Amino acid sequence: MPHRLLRFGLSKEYNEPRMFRSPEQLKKSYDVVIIGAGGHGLATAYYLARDHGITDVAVLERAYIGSGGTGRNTAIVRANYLTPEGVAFYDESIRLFQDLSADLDLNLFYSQRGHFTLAHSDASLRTMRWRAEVNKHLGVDSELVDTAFIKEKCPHIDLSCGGHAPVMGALFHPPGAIARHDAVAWGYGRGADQRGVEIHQQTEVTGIVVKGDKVTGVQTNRGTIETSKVVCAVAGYTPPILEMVGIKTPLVIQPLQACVSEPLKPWLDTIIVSASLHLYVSQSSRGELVMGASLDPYTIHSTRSTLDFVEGLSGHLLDLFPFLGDVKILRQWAGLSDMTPDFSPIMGLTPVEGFYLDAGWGTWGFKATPVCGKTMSYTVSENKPHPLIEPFRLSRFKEFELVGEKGAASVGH
Amino acid sequence: MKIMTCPVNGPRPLQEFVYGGDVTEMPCPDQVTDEQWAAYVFERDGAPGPHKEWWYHAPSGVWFIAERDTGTDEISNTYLYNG
Amino acid sequence: MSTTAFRTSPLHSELEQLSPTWTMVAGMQAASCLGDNEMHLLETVALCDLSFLPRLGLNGPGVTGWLQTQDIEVPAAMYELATLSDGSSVVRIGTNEVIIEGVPGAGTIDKLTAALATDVKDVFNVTRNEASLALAGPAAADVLAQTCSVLVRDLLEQALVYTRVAGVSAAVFQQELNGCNCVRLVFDPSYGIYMWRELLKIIAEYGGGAVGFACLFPESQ
Amino acid sequence: MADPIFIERLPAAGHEWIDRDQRLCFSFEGRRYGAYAGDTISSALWGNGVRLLGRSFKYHRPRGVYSMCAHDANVMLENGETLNIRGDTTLVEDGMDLTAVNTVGSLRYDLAGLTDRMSGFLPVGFYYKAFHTPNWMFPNWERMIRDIAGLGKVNPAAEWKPSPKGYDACDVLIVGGGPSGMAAALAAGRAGSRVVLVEDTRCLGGSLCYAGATAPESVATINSMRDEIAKLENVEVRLNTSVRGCYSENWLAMIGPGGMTKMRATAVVVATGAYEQPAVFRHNDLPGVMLGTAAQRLAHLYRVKPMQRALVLLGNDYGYGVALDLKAAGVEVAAVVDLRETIGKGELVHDVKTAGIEILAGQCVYEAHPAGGLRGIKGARVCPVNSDGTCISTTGINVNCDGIVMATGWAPAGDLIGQAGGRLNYVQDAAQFRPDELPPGMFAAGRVNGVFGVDARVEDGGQAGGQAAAFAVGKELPARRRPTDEIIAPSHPYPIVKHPKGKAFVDLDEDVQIKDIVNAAKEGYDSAELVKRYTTVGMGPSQGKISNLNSSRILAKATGQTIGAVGYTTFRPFTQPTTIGELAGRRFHPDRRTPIHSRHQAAGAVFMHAGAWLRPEYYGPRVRHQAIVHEVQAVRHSAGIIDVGTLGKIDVCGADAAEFLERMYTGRFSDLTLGRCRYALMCDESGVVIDDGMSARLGDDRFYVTTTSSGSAAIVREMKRWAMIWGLEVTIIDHTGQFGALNLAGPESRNILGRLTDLDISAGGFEYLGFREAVVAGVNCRLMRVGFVGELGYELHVPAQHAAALWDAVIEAGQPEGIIPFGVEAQRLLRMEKGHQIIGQDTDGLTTPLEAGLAWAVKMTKPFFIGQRSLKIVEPRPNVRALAGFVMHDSTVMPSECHLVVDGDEICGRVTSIARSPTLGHVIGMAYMRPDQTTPGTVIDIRVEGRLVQAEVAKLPFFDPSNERQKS
Repeated sequence: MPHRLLRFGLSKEYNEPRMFRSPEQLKKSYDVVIIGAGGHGLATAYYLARDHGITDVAVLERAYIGSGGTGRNTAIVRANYLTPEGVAFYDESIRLFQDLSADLDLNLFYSQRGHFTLAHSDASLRTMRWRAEVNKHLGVDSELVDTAFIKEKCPHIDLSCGGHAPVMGALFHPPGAIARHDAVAWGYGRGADQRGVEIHQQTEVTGIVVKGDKVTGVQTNRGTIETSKVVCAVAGYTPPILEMVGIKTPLVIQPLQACVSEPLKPWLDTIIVSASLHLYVSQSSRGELVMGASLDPYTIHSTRSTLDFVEGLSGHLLDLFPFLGDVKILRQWAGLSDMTPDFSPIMGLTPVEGFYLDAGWGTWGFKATPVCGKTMSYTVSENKPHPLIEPFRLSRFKEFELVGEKGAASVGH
Repeated sequence: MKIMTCPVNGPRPLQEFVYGGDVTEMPCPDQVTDEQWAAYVFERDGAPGPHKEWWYHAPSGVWFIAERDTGTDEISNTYLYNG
Repeated sequence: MSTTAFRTSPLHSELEQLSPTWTMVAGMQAASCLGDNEMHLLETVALCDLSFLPRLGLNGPGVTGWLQTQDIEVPAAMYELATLSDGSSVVRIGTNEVIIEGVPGAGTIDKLTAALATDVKDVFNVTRNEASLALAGPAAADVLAQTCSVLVRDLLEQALVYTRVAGVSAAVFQQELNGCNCVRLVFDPSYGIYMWRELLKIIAEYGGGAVGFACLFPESQ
Repeated sequence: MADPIFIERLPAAGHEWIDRDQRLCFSFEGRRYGAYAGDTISSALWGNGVRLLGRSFKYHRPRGVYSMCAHDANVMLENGETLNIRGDTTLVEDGMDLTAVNTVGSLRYDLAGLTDRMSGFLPVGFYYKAFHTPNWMFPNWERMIRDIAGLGKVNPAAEWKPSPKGYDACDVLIVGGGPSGMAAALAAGRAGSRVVLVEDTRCLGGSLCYAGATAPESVATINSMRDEIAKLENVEVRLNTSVRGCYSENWLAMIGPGGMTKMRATAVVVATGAYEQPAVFRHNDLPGVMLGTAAQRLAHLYRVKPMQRALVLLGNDYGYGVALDLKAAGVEVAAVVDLRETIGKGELVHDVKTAGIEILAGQCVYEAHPAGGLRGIKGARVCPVNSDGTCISTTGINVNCDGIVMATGWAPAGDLIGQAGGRLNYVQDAAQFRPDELPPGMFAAGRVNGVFGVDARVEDGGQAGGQAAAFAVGKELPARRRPTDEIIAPSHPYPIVKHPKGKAFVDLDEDVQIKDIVNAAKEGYDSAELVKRYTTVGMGPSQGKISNLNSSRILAKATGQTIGAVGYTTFRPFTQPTTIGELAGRRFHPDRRTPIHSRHQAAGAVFMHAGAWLRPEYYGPRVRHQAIVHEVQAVRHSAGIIDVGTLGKIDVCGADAAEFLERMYTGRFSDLTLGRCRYALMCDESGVVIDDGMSARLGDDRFYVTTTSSGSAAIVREMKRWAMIWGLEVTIIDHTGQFGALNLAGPESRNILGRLTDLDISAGGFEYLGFREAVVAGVNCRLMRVGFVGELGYELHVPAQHAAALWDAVIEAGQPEGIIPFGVEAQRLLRMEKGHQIIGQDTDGLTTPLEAGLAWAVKMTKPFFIGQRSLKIVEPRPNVRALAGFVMHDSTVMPSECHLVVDGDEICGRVTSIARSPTLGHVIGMAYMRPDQTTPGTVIDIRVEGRLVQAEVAKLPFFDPSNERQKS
């Protein structure tokens, strides 16, 4: 047993320090106000404090820490994207993830499993090779593998896919990992809190004060705060915030659903994704199968569940793993995805001075958490976009310079 | 399951329909700046609230307009497009 | 221009395996009988290929008017089925769109096709080579309920609905054939074999099976 | 083999669920046991004196019967085939061979039981606080943790069985066949509604089936109501059926004997009853400690004596009834411990007194005394307690017993209400949550609605049924008033007693203890959702049915809030774990076949999946490569025929047809003359290439256009929408599935076609890019002279039912020239030799026509086409990439499609198509590259498996640059 656990057995009292304070009230002003205490917001606060010495920061959260996309995604981390811009960005994220448990001194259960994106047609096989080649060119470990290799790493898979669109190969991405998503937010929260950042839960932003083209304050259900810098990191809840500052974007919100099975003894060691089956599945360290599918087909700002989703997902799961018919699903849920036309995020400065946007997280937000914190904190403190996120600027749309990641979406949306 | 009422085919489960996005007016291409055109092509009204949307009943091939609140998912009205 | 070649049902290859009695109907080899168990199957649920029934689609602003000149009254209401003197049926599936389905021996469709040969203003011929099936027998409703969210008891008399059956867009309506209540399915022929096989699987669980058309159209024999 | 162990049951009783005429035999953990038909696995084992039925998830503590209705996950079994079988509710089948899940070694000697001893070192969230340093050690730790965690083992050999799935609809769906549900069914049924009443057990009656002394009249009540219901034809009862989820607009997922039913109900009455909630004290999880209703179920339904000597811990009068039931079942009741200081005056209390059972008021069970290494209990310590759960003294008295029965309160089974968007509020005086706002068309009745007396439940159900029936027909709802309820079953506000040594379990699934919740709150996880996520309370297989309420109580106390303020975590489907097989149903996979499919099969085609379509990739028996070369050569030297029936085929008719195409496509069509066809390219509004095909003019007001196979549905859809928006007089007719199509290509194709038609197809009579309608082989046919594969060729389109006949005729006619069918692969190769792009392969999601070498097909001078305005924005800019052809003379290392074109560190583009040309004898391909690289002769680097190979940029097309062959 790790020595770190001894302290629990040996002391009568439970003396664990508090993870994050809950400040009585809001101060009159802050240097920086971050909207959203999810992974992105808290990571931004953490790096602002740690790397840029900006500690007079308030993180405002409408509900509780990690209540948005952070706690609703399927916790997959990967960098096998299609565009050089995307690959460089997510690769940095993985690098940060790999040391994050030590960095935050919290076990995030960052578990490198290896990530397979199955190809069921020669067309998707081509896209997989394209991704593999771009990845390798930029030093990211990805390879196009044949069915024998898949079978070796995932012995129980039915590559014939029940006779419907057999698997022809896959993009294999060894660094692909899963992590305990909530803990990522908790760890960043604690780290930020320890450095003086205030986290205010149950605090809803009701307005943003803009004078001229400058942000001057934020109105909340607990009073108004003065500030010259606001970071919007609320992913699926972004559009209403943007209305407060009058910024138009291509963002549309679509629910993304997921479900979890009862815990099983380990049998699936890799992460399996199939774009044409609209399916991704991995097995958590608790033993549950964590499963997701493609986006719901239309805009709705609600996290309701649908039966179609779990019916369709079950069918597709059986295409690949026909023996799971008796395995039971315990629970399904949904999160809100803020989709962009090119499946790349929208990050950085905006037409409103002092208003920084971290949005467009669609279905790829969790895996970007650390690098978003890094790059957004830089962008806020320097008031200029970090080189890694420059391509993701909001203005790329009016400039017709999209960053086409559609081909790398984990699931064909 | 969500039910949508097609003006022609009546109430049907949502799986029979294809979502066609918001109803937007295309600006006259020669009378807008590049930026205005880009805004038409890319920008969307992503906020929750009442929207006018295109929906298509796939089995019968009928396009129609639905007035739907994207926050509550309530459909207040559906009707055929008329100019 | 005139067609002399034979038509082939989208289900021909499936029927062939059931060693049917072939009967030529309106230029198509149709399976009239698939064995001597058919009447018994009709008492549970039976599946029958009716793709041989000739079908003609008309589209365009001039359709209703032109059909009147051909002494055919199209029902004003959408999806309402009317039966013509020769047993063919006509249905309006759009403001400007109509489908006519013949029965063995009926002449309406040939007559109209001939009339169309001379280009008619604002009337466009729509090829209707659909796969056309009948689910016959008491358990037909249960079989439909396993594949379609529109239930038989929701189906009105003399009206068709466009919906999804086993994931495929289809026109569904009720029809009494030879005193047997049938659920008719008409859909894109490229899905014919898929649909035929899936329905047969389900029907088998009810002790039903495939039948030839003669038990639904005895007079055509 | 030894005879199975079988212990006789209590004397037969009227309402028992076992059939004593049918003896079954099954084995558990290697031992054989007898059972009666109707026994569940748990009842049979318990009845045979087995107390150790399972092990817990985290500490592997011994567990036994707790709720006896799978509201806990104590009894989870596997048989090699099926895993995580719920012992409480699964019927014994003869010959079953069962073992408990999640044991190391055996259930009895579970090595993992050690974790319980070390639990002091493994507090809440311990795994977040260790194992991650040093980093490299974590994988080993994780492996260990994964092996310990997890319940059942999947059996990779298990076969998939299709499970039926059906749709249904009714006016009023009533969930729960207890007294309130039955009353609701009667009321709604009498009002004329089409009613479906679902009950998840084997018979109607709900809790009345085992109510015993708590409701002496119950059996009579059930029988009379059941007979009344049977008289109503419009009321359908479905037993052994449970509602697993409620989705928008009363769309409910029900699982029953016939698989899943998807029920649309106009109105729903939720009469799901209540989950009895356990008390929390040290060792409250050990075998022998169980809920009052569990003891009642054992005694009344299965006639199993729950224990020999019981201590009854209660917080409501209901518990007194339970005590009487135990006594009636021959159990010696050591004492009744009433958490309340002042005990009730009810009948039951009086009966207990007269029965001479000792009542200890204002007392609690401070701890249970384990027996036989935690495999049971031998007694308990009883101490005086305050209403807030603090012990006044912990000396107390010791009571010997082998069972502790808990009757301390309830939580409404409000899952469906929550899922449907309803709210529950905490009602102080009843000390439990109760439905407050219900979504339209949903009504609650009975215990879920906080109504407990039998008569009150019947009255409440009747009212709910009446309202539901009214709602179903859009009538105004009759008023509803709460029945007066002789409450015998309120909840105790805090049946929770701390113990310095811990092991007081809140959540048995997850082994979460009181201190875990308290400590989590201390650490800052101080909201219901955070506590759940950090401690995993309520995350186990029973999803908190008997743990969420106590967890909220403890959190409220720890944070000084009211329970109402703490609230509860979101309700989500499913109400009970639901198998993937049931959800998947039959797994429909619609696939499409062209009308010529059977001919391809006969010709030995190897099929590929192209979207939903099955298409011949190539024809056997030759191996893939040889077959493709063979087919290519046939087309180049003689003639070949390919089925192109998957193409989208659309008639565009009407006065404005030409204008419509002008707007939809980038090219010009107004000047397309009768009997001609032309390449048609389509962009989206951002100027990105999305589809292409041919467009032919059939008449002034009629065009025929083809689209890509994958694009057809979407193109038809968009055409219909734009036609409407533009208000043009045009009709879109989708003939895609209605038409078959084939392409006859090769130098001999004219001769072959000539034998089948009277049409003048001479070079002059039917020129390249000509279009004709004529009879071919006795079929009305649309002919296009196209050159996709770069040879003299004719695309023939005919009604689907005639396609096979046409195909046969062409093959027949082509025999002298040795015509053969060719597949998709050969066609790809042929078109590449001609430098023709395939949209989707040689373009991607951001490609403009300008980059793809398709500028020639774009008429920027037209007044308008979709995408034009956007192209005007990007047109002036230099392209960042361009598609060009290349050849490789040394092809020892041959690139594949999507290998990168690089220049040092720069990615210039990628190979989109490549193949060894049988015709030219060397490798040819197309690739995106920097525009400055596209001049023929330029040498480009392509990275292949880490090394760079050189290719020489070449002019397109590679083959027959003057197009003589296709124009011939």
